[in-house]
Amino acid sequence: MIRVEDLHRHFGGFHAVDGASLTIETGSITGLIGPNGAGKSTLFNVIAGVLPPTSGRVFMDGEEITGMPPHELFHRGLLRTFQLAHEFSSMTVRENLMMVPGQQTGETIWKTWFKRGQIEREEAKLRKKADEVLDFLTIRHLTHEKAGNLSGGQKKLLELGRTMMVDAKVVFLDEVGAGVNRTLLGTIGDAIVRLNKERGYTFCVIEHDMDFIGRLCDPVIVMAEGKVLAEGSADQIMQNEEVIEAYLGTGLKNKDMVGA
Amino acid sequence: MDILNALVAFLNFVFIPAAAYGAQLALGALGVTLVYGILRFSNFAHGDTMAFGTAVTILVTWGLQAIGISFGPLPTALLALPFGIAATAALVLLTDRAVYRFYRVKKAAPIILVMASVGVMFLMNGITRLLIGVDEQRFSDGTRFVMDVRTFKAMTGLKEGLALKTTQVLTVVVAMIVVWALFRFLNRTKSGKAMRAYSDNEDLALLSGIDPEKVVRMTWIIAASLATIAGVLYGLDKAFKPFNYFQILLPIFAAAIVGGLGNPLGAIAGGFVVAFSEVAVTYPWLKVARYLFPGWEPEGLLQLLGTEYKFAVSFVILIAVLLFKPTGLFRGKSV
Amino acid sequence: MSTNRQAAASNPWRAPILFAVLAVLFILEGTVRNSMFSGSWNTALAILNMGLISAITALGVNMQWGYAGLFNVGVVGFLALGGVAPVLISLEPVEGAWQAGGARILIALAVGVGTLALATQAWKRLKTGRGLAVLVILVVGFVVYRGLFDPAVDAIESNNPARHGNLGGLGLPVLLSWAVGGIFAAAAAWAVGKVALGLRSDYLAIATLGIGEIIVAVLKNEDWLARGVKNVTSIPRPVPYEIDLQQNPEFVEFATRWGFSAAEASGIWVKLCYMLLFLVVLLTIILLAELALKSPWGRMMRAIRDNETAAEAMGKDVTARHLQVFILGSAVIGIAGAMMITQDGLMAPVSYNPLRYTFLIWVMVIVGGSGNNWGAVLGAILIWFLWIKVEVWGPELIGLLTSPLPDGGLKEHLMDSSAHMRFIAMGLVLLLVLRFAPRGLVPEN
Amino acid sequence: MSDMDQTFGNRGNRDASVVNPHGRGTIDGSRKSGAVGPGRTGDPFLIGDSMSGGYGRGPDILHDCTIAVEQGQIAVIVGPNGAGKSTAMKAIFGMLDLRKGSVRLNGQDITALNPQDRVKAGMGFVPQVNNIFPSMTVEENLEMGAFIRNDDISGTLEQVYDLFPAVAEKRRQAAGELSGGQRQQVAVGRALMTRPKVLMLDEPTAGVSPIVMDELFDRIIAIARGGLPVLMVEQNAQQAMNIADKAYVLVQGANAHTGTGKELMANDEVRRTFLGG
Amino acid sequence: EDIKLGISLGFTGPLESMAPDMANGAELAMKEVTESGLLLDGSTVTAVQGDSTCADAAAAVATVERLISAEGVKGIIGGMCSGETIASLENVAKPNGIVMISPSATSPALSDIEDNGLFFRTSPSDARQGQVMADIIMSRGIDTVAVTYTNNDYGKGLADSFQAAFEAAGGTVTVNAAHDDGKADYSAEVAALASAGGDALVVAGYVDQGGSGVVRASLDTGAFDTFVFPDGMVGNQLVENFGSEIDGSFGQNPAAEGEGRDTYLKLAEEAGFDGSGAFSAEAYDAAALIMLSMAAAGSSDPAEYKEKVMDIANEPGEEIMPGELVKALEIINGGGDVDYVGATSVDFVGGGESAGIYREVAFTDGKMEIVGYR
Ligand SMILES: Nc1ncnc2c1ncn2[C@@H]1O[C@H](COP(=O)(O)OP(=O)(O)OP(=O)(O)O)[C@@H](O)[C@H]1O
Ligand SMILES: Nc1ncnc2c1ncn2[C@@H]1O[C@H](COP(=O)(O)OP(=O)(O)OP(=O)(O)O)[C@@H](O)[C@H]1O
Ligand SMILES: [Mg+2]
Ligand SMILES: [Mg+2]
Repeated sequence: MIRVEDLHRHFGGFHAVDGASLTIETGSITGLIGPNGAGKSTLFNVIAGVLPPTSGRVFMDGEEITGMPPHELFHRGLLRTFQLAHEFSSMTVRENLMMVPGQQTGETIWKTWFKRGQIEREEAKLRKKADEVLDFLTIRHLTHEKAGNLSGGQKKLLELGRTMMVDAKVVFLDEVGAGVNRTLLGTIGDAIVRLNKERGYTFCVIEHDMDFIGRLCDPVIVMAEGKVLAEGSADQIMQNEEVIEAYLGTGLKNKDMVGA
Repeated sequence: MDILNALVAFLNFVFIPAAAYGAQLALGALGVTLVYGILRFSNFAHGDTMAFGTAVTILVTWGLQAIGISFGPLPTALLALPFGIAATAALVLLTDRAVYRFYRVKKAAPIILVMASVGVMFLMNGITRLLIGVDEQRFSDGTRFVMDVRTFKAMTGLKEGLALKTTQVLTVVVAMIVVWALFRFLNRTKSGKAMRAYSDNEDLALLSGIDPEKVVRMTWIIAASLATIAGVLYGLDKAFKPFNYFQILLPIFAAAIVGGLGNPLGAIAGGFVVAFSEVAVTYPWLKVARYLFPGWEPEGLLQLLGTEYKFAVSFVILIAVLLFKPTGLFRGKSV
Repeated sequence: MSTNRQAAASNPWRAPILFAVLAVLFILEGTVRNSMFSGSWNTALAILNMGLISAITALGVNMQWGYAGLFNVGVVGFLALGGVAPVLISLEPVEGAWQAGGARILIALAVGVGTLALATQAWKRLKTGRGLAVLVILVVGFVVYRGLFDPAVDAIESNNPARHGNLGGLGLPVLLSWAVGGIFAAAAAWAVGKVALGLRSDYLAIATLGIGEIIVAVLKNEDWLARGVKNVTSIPRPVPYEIDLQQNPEFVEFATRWGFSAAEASGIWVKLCYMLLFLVVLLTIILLAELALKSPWGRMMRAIRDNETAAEAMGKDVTARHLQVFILGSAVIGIAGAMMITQDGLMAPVSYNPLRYTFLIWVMVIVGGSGNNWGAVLGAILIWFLWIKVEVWGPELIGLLTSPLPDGGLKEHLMDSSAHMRFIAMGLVLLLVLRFAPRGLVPEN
Repeated sequence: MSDMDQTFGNRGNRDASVVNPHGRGTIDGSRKSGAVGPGRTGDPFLIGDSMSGGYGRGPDILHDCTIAVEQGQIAVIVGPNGAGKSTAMKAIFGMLDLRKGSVRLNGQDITALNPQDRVKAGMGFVPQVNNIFPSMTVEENLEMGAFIRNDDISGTLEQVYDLFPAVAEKRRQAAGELSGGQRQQVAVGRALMTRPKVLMLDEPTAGVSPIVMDELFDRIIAIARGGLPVLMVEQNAQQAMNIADKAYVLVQGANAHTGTGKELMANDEVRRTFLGG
Repeated sequence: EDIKLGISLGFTGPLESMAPDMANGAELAMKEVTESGLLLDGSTVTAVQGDSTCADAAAAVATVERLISAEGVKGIIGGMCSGETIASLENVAKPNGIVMISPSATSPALSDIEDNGLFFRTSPSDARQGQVMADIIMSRGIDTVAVTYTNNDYGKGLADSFQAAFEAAGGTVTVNAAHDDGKADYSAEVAALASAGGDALVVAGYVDQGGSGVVRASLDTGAFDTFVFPDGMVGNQLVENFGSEIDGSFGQNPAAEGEGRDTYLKLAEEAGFDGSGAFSAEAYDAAALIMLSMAAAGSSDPAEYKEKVMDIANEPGEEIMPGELVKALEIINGGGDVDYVGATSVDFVGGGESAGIYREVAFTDGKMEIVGYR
C-alpha cells in the first residue's frame, strides 16, 4: 500500500503538486488522470524519488519512503516506467531484461575475477527467466535486437517486461498509452491485468485514454491543479460533473463540419 | 585617513587588478560558452584562437605604427583589432569548413568534436608560432595610466597609492560594451533568437526555416571576435606570449563551468568569481590590518594560503560554490 | 552517403593488423637507419617502454570514460600523485627529519582530516545553525592545523635543505611503490568523487581539473614531502644499472657474442627488463578489466552509461558505481605514474603539465577507440611513438615543403620554427585519425 | 539510435562535462536545395508519391508508399508502432533521402528541396518528439514559428493564445518547464504561427487530456475547412477516423489500406487490427 | 671526421622562447671551430638539435636517446631544465658514456650527482649567486627585500640560497614567495609581495616568463620601483620591456671581467641573433669547452676527452675569450695549455661546474650599465 500525505512540490513560486493526499491499495490497479499540468507526473516523480518533495510524506506499507533514491525504492519493490521509454538502447532486448535483478554476484567487481563458476550459473538462470518474460510479452523474436531499434510500442512492452524480472510489489506506469497503437495498447492492458491477477502486482497508471482507464482501473483518482479532485470507480468518475468540466469535455463541437 | 589607506591598498592590489583580469576571463569564457551552447562542444582551441587573433592584431599594429598612425591616448591596437577579428574569423570559418563541418553533417557524437578541437588547438598553436614566434611581444602604446601612483599620492596625500591603467579601464569598458551588445543580440534580434533556437533544438530550428549553417557561421564569427577582443585586451594589459594563451584556457574553462556551461550570463559571473577568488583569497591582510588596527604588529602576513595555491584555492571556492548552488551560478545547458 | 562508416569495425582482424603495423614501426625504428628512423634498438625500446606506461594510463582513462562516461580532466594530477609513491616508499629515510617534525606533521594532517570529517558530520547532523557551526569548526580546525603544521614543516625543510629538506622514504623495494601509487591516486579519486559525482555532470570536469592543479601545486610547494621543485633524484631501480652491467665481464662477453658493444647491450638489457615488468602490469590490468567487463558488472556499467535515469530506476546505485569506476581508473593511472617515476629515476613536479599528461592521454584514448581496452593500448603506443618521432619528422617535412621556396627570410623563418611542427604534426595526425576512424582505430564492438 | 550514432560512437550520458548533448539534431542542415521541377496535372495539393527510403545507409523503411492531401481536407495516417508513419512524414518534409519517388506540392515537384526551403515553400510540421525549444519562453517558441515571416505577427499570436488558453497563461515561462500536454499545445501553436499552406502534424494529441484533444480536433477541422489542408498521424484512431476525409493505414512502410475515415472504420478487420476497436 | 654534437634544449614548452638563442650560441662556437679546420686534423663539427621540451622528462630522454644512438653524437650541450637534464643524464648519457655540458641547469642536485665524470655545467651553482647578490644588495645600503622566484629548481634554489646569505649578513627578507611561469595573471603574487613590503624586490625568475609579468604588475601598481635581477632576468629584453621604468634597479649575471661578454655580444650580433638572451653565452661556452677538450685529448671519444674538460676550463694556460677558439686550437695543437674563460668566465670547481664570476649591472636612463665585477 502506498500512502501519500499532504504532498507539496513547488517549482519556484509555482505549486505543481499542492497538498495531494491519496492511497493506492495493495492489489489494485489505480488510475491517475487529470488535465495537462495537473501535477500527475510530478507526483509520480516525487513518489519514485526522482524529485524531492517540498513538504509532505510518502509511505509504503507503513514505512516512510519520502525522498528515498530510486535505486533503494527498487529494492523495496517499487518500480516505475517512464512516460518516454527509457530503454538501454545500445544493449540487446535480452540484456535489457537481464540487467534488472539486483544482488547479482557478477555485479561485484572482484567476484567477477574469482567466482566465474557461480556467475555462469546465475547467468543461465537469468537468461531463462528473461526468455520466459519475452514469451509472455510476445516479443521473443526480438531477443537479440538492440533495444534502440524497437518501435515505440515495443519499447513500452520492454519497459513492462523489466518490471517482471523481479518480484515487484508496486509498479507505476506513466502514460503507457501515449503514442502506442490502440491494438497494441490492448495487449499491454491484458499484460497488466495478468500481472495483477497472477503475480499480485499493484499498479498505478497515468493515462489519458479513457477507454483504457475504464477497462482496467479501479479506483480512479482525478487530479487537478495539484490537488485530488475526485476519486471513485471509473464509471462514477465519468459521470462526475467537475471531472467532465475540467478534464473529459463533451466531445467535438465542429462535428458538423466533418465531410461525408 | 587610515581607513582610507586600507581601502586604497585593497583597491589597488585586489579590486582593480582582479576586475580587469575578471573581465578578460569573462570575455574568454563567453566565447567558450557560446561555442558550447550552440555548437555543442568544449572548444579546447579557444585559447589558441585568442593567441592567433592577438598575433594578427599585433602584426597590424606594428604596421600601423610603422606608417605613423596612432590612436591618441588609446592603444593603436584598438585600430588594428578589426583586422585581427577579420583574420581570426576567416581562420575559424576555414577550420569549421575543413574540420568541424564534416562531423556536424555526419551527426558525430560531440566528443569527437572536442577531440577534433584538441587537434585544431595543436595546429593553431603551431601556426601562431610560425606567424609571430614564441617570444613575448609588447604592443601597447598610448597613455599608460589614467591615474598613477605618484599622482594619486600627490593628489590625496595618502600613504598608499592607487594606479589605474588605461588598459584596465579599457578592458572593463570594452567587456561591458561587448557583453551588453551580445545580450541585446541574443535576446532581441531575430538572428540572435535563431541562434538560441538552434542551440535548443537543431531539428526544430530547421523546421522553422532557420538556416543552420548560417547560425553556425555566425557563432564562429562571434566566437572569433570575442576571442580576439579578449586576447588583445589581455595582451595589452599584460603581454603577449603564445604559451600563456594556452595556459589561460584553464581559468577560462573554470569560469565557464562555474557559471554554468552554455550560459552567457554565467560565463561573465564565472570570470569574476575565478579572478577574485584567485586574488582575494591569497591576499595577505597584513598591510590593511596595520592601517585598520594601528599598533598591532602581527607575526605573519595574515595570509590564508600562499599564492602558490592561488589556483588551487580558486578551484576549491568554485567547487564550494557549486556544492551550495547545485545548478551553477546560473543554470547551464548541461543539467 | 557516408564514406566513413567503419565497415571494418566488426572485423576481428582489425586489432591484430594494427598491432602488427605498430610492431613493424618499432622494428623499423630498431633496425633501419635513415632520416625517418634511428636504427637503434635503444631508441626503439625507450619509446616502447614509455608507450607501455602511457598505455596503462590510457587504460585508466578508458575505464572512466569508456566504461562509465566520466570525463577526467585531471589525469596529470593522478599521475603525479602516483609518482610520489616511489619517493616515499623506496628512498632511504632522511636522517634527522623524523625527529625534526615527522610526528608533528602526521598529527597536523590528522587534525586537518579530522576537521573536515567533523565539519561534514556537523553539516549532516545538525538541524539548526549548521552553517555557523561548520564555519566555526573549519576556522578553529584550520588555525590549529596551521599552528601544528607550519613549524613542523619549517623544521623538516631546514634539515639539510640543499640535499634533503624532506622526510625521505621508507627504504622499501621500489616495486612495492607501484601498488602504493595506485592507492594514493585512489584515495584522491575517492575524495573528488565523493564531492563531485552524483552532482551535475560538468562538476566532474571542474573538480578533476581542480584536483589536477591542486595535486601538482602541492607537489611543487610542499618540500617536506618530496622536495618540491628541488626534485628528487636517484630513485632506486628494480632493474640492474647499465654501469654495473658494463663492468660485469660475463655480460660484456655475452654482449660481444651477440655483436653489441657493452654500452649498447647494457642499455637494451635494462630496457628489456623494464619492458617485461611493464608488460606484466599491463596484461594483468587488461585481464582483470576484461573479466569484469564481460560479466554482469560490465553489463551494468554499460546500462548506466546508456541511460542513467533508467539504471537508477532499475535499482542500480549509479553514484556508487561511478565512484567505484572512477576510483579504479584513477588507481590505474596512479600505478602508471609510479611506474613512470621509477623508470625516470627522478621526481620533478614541474614536469607535470596538462598538455602532455592530460590532453595527450586523451588523444591516445580517443584515437585508439574509447571503450575498448586494446584500442586504448594501441592508441597510447602509437601516439607516443608519433609524439617522439614528429620531433624528427616535423623538420623533415618542413624542409620538404619549403624546398621549392627561394632561400631567404621566409624560408629561414620557417626552418627556424620547425620545432613547432611537433604541434602541427600532432594536430594533423589527430584530425586525420578522427576523420577516417572516428570511433577510434579499434572501436568498441 | 540512428545509423550515425552507431558510426560515431555515441558515448555515455556524462559527456555533458565537455559536450552539450541537448538539442542535437538528426537532420543534415547543410544540404543544399536542388531545383524545383514541374508538378503533374491532377495532383492533389500535397503528395508524397511512391516513396521508398530509409535512414542513412540503413535498409528501406518506406516501400513505395503514397500519401496525399487535398486542399481543404484532413488526411490521417494510422498504423502499428514502427510502421513508418513518422518516417513517411519526414520523407515528405525532406528530412531523409528518398531513394525512389517524389514529393509534389501545389503543382511543383519539390523532391530536391531541403527542409528549410520546404518551410519557405509553405509547409508546416510538428514532429512527434522534441517539438519545442525548451529553454526559450513560450512566446519565443511561437515567435520562432514565425521566423520566416516578415509581417506583423501579433494577430496570429493572439489567435494561438485564444486557442490554447492554458499556454497563454505561461507565455513568459520556459517551454521546457511545461507538462507533457502543455508542450504539445505549444508545438502545435508554433506550427500555426508559420501561416503555412499545408500543416503536417505527427501525433499532435499524444499525451493531451481528452478535453484538449477535442479542442485540438475542433481547431484542426476548422483550419482544414478554412482551406489549409492538414496531414496528420494519429494513434487516437477512432476519433481521428471520425474527422478524416482521407485515411491511410501503413504497415511496414507500405500502404495497406486507403479510404475515407468512415470506410475504414466500417471495415471490421482494419478496425480490429489497427484501430484497436 | 664529421663530429656531431647534440643540442638538447626545450624548443617547445615553457622555456621555448629561450632555446633558440641558446642553440645559436652553441652553433656559433661550432661554426667557428669548423671553419678554422684546426680541430683533430680538420674535422668538422655539426650540430644536431633535439627538443627536450624542458618539462617532459620522458620526451627529453627519448630525444637524447635518439641523439646518441641514432645520430651518434659525441657530446651534448644540454639539457635545459634541471629535472630533464638529470633524467637524460642518468638514463642515457651515463650508460652510453657521453659527455653532457648544460648551459642552464642550475639545480644543486646536479653538483654531487653520480656522473662518472661526464657532466659539467657552464652556469654557476645557485648557492654562489645567492651570496653575490646578497653582497651587492647590502653594499647598496638596502637591508629589507621581498623575494619572488620562479617555481622551479632554479628559482627556488637561488631564492633560498640568497635568503640564507642575506639574513646571515643581517638583512631581512620580508617574504620569499614563488610565482609560476606562464600563468595568466600575477596580481595575487604582487599583492602579497606588496603587503609584505621591502625596499626592493628580488626577482629570481626568467625575463621572458613570469619574471617580467611580476615586474610589470609591480610597476603598474606601484608596489615596488627598485628591483634586483639575477641571471635569468638580466638581458636586453629587460631593457626593451621596461625601458626607464626600472631605473635604479640592479642585478648581476655571470661574466668575465674584461671584454668576454661584450665580445660575445658583438659576435652574436654579427651572426644575427641576440647574445644577451638568458644562458645564450653559457651555451656558447659549453660547446667551446667540448670541442677544445676534444682537441686536447686528440680524440672525439667522450671517454677520453671528458678527462680534459677541467684542464681546459681552468688555469694554468693562456686565457681564451669568445671568438678566440682558433687561437685556442692553435695553442692546443701546439701542445700548449689554455684556460678557457669564454663569455661567462668559465672556471670549474668541484663537481665540474662554473665557479662563477659575476658582473654587477645597474639600470639608468633606460640602459643597462656594467658597474663592477664580483
Ligand atoms: N521543472 C519545472 N519548472 C517549473 N514548472 C514545472 C516544472 N516541471 C513541471 N512544472 C509545472 O508543473 C505543472 C505540473 O506538471 P506535470 O508534468 O506534473 O503535469 P502532468 O499532470 O503530468 O501533465 P500531463 O498530463 O500534461 O503530462 C505544470 O504546469 C508544469 O508547467
Ligand atoms: N533515426 C532513425 N534511424 C534508423 N531507423 C529509424 C530511425 N527512426 C525510426 N527508425 C526505424 O524506422 C521504422 C519506422 O519508424 P517510425 O518512427 O516511422 O514509426 P512510426 O510508424 O512513426 O511508429 P510510432 O507509432 O511508434 O511512432 C522503425 O522500425 C524504426 O525502428
Ligand atoms: Mg505528465
Ligand atoms: Mg511516429
